[in-house]
Amino acid sequence: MLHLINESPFESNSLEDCLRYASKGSPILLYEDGIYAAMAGTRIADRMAGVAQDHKLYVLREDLAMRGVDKLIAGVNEIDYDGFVELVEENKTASW
Amino acid sequence: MLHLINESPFESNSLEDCLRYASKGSPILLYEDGIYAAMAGTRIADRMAGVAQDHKLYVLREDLAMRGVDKLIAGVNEIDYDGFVELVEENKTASW
Amino acid sequence: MKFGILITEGPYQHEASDSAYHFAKAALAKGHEILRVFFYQDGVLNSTRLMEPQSDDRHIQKQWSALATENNIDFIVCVAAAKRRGITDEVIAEGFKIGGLGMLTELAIEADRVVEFRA
Amino acid sequence: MKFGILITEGPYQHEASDSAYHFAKAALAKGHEILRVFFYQDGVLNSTRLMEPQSDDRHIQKQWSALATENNIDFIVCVAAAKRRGITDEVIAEGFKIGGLGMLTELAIEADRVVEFRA
Amino acid sequence: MAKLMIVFRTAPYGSIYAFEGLENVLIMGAYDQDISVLFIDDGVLTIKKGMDNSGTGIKDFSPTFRALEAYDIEKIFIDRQSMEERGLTMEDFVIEPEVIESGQVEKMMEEQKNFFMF
Amino acid sequence: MAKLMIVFRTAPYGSIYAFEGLENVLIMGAYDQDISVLFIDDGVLTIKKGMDNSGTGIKDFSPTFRALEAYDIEKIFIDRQSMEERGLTMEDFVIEPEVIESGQVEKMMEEQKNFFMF
Repeated sequence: MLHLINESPFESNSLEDCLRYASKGSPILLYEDGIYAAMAGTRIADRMAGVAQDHKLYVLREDLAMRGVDKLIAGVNEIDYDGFVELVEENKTASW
Repeated sequence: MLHLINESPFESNSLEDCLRYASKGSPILLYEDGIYAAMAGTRIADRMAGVAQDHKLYVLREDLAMRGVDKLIAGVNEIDYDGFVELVEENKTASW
Repeated sequence: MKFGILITEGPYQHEASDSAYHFAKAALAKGHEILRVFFYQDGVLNSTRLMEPQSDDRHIQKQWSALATENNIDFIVCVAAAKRRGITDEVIAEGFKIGGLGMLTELAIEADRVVEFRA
Repeated sequence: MKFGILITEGPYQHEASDSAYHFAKAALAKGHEILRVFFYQDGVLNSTRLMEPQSDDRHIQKQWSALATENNIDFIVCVAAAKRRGITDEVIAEGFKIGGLGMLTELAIEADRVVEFRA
Repeated sequence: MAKLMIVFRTAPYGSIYAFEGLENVLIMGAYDQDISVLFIDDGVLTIKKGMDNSGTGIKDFSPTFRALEAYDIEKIFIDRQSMEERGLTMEDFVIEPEVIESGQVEKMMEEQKNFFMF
Repeated sequence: MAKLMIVFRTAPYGSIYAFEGLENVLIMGAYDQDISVLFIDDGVLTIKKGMDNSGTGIKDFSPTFRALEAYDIEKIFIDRQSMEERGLTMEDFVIEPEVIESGQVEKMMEEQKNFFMF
């Protein structure tokens, strides 16, 4: 199952809620304000590095670029809307 | 300064953000989904008992009643919209 | 005291418009003057006369219109926010007026207190 | 595959409508069929022809209308949500139709995937 | 019959999500499908007993939740941890969902033809 | 002259708050008042360098932030902890706000005639 996260991890608990239910290996796509969870050097960067090991962690390039975020934690995969569609082809999706 | 919190503490960090800036003694009013922070027995109840000691903690009765919440942590003051207006008379307000 | 109210969320989707309405009524009942209610961002959606909720539900626009006309309060709907969301003179209800964002600055200058109701 | 899209947030206030639009375009470009886009809650506000953003900004309703008509996609605006928010036949733009909530259930039954875009 | 599910995950009244989730359960029930309902996170707060909306004018939907069985909606689940973190027990609710563990949530979603989160 | 302040506390683009906060700063500047601007929490993300909106069609407001000084808006502050928790330093921003500590935030708000949070 593909988990979609679109809120800032500094303001919303939706990513943490999702992680409580997502099984190991389930892909997670960060988009809109959700992309800040993949930013390097933040107070949650260590936590997110662990998440990137347990899950396939994706981040939407268009939303990264719009927010000027270029330094990411290790293990994150940048995709565009084409890649978003491919993830949805392969998985049912949950929008948190 | 009166701090207004209207989001669930289980989903939003706005209460924690506010607490980082609010000086000791500043009143905090929980309303709308913010009232859940005053509910007894939750995983944040101990944290909130501490908040109720450092701040004048108010909760809007109409929003409590609508949500069926009746058991509150110690040290919380229930007020109605009249009381809300009185708090605003006495303080500038910040809506988090 | 001279109060101002700022609303940045739409009706029904979020409780903010309800809370603002109850607050405004309580403030008036205590003898305060409400200089202006400023409807901003999705808050502009409170002003459409085309709103038609289910018959057993509150009618948020009519509540506002009654409050504005009975108490002669200035209700301003931000013009840029309104245009973006399809709120025009064509659909605006009694008691609301479309105005510029400067009227929010003026409210901040003149009011003793401005209370924001937001998401 | 047969896709469905559900949008529960209004345009401009939140990025959800933009994301849904870009996703829909990418899905079509990859040869997928979009059975229906269902506009629900504040999402119904995407459909008003009275929307008039600043000239240098994207026009979200026109983007949608073009997508619907060019690709012959079923765009349904939830009737109860629409009435609550002042979206009626009077203001609805080309390419959108008002319909019942059952059409969302039908979409869930028929589509291989339904993707929600929300706040 | 398609397996469909509505997941409640937001608190009631502050936003319209919970209300619309319930509308969907009722509509889906009318389509004679295999419907499940799941309460997780703040969604567990939507079935709290004792709601009194007289002070706000916003419609109380507790009576509708109570009537779900009459609509033949019987597969109703609640996440144990979400309840416990909010200090709630089965006595606090207007209905009696079956308690599940968090580890079952994703699997339950996966089994559906489609599901919606409110 | 009234002391007025705009507080940015939400991330840009996901919602319209940051855009409208900036609109307000510009309008207030035209009224010849004593204007301050404060970035806290996710609001610090609104002045991040390197925004490229070509993939989304949503207006980039970085150029407007860069122009604030031209509008005689000079009292611009940022909360140190909010920056640090997001791994950002002064080099990451399109403008150079004065860094303040969290303990000064409430006092700064208190000094205003009125302020708005976006």
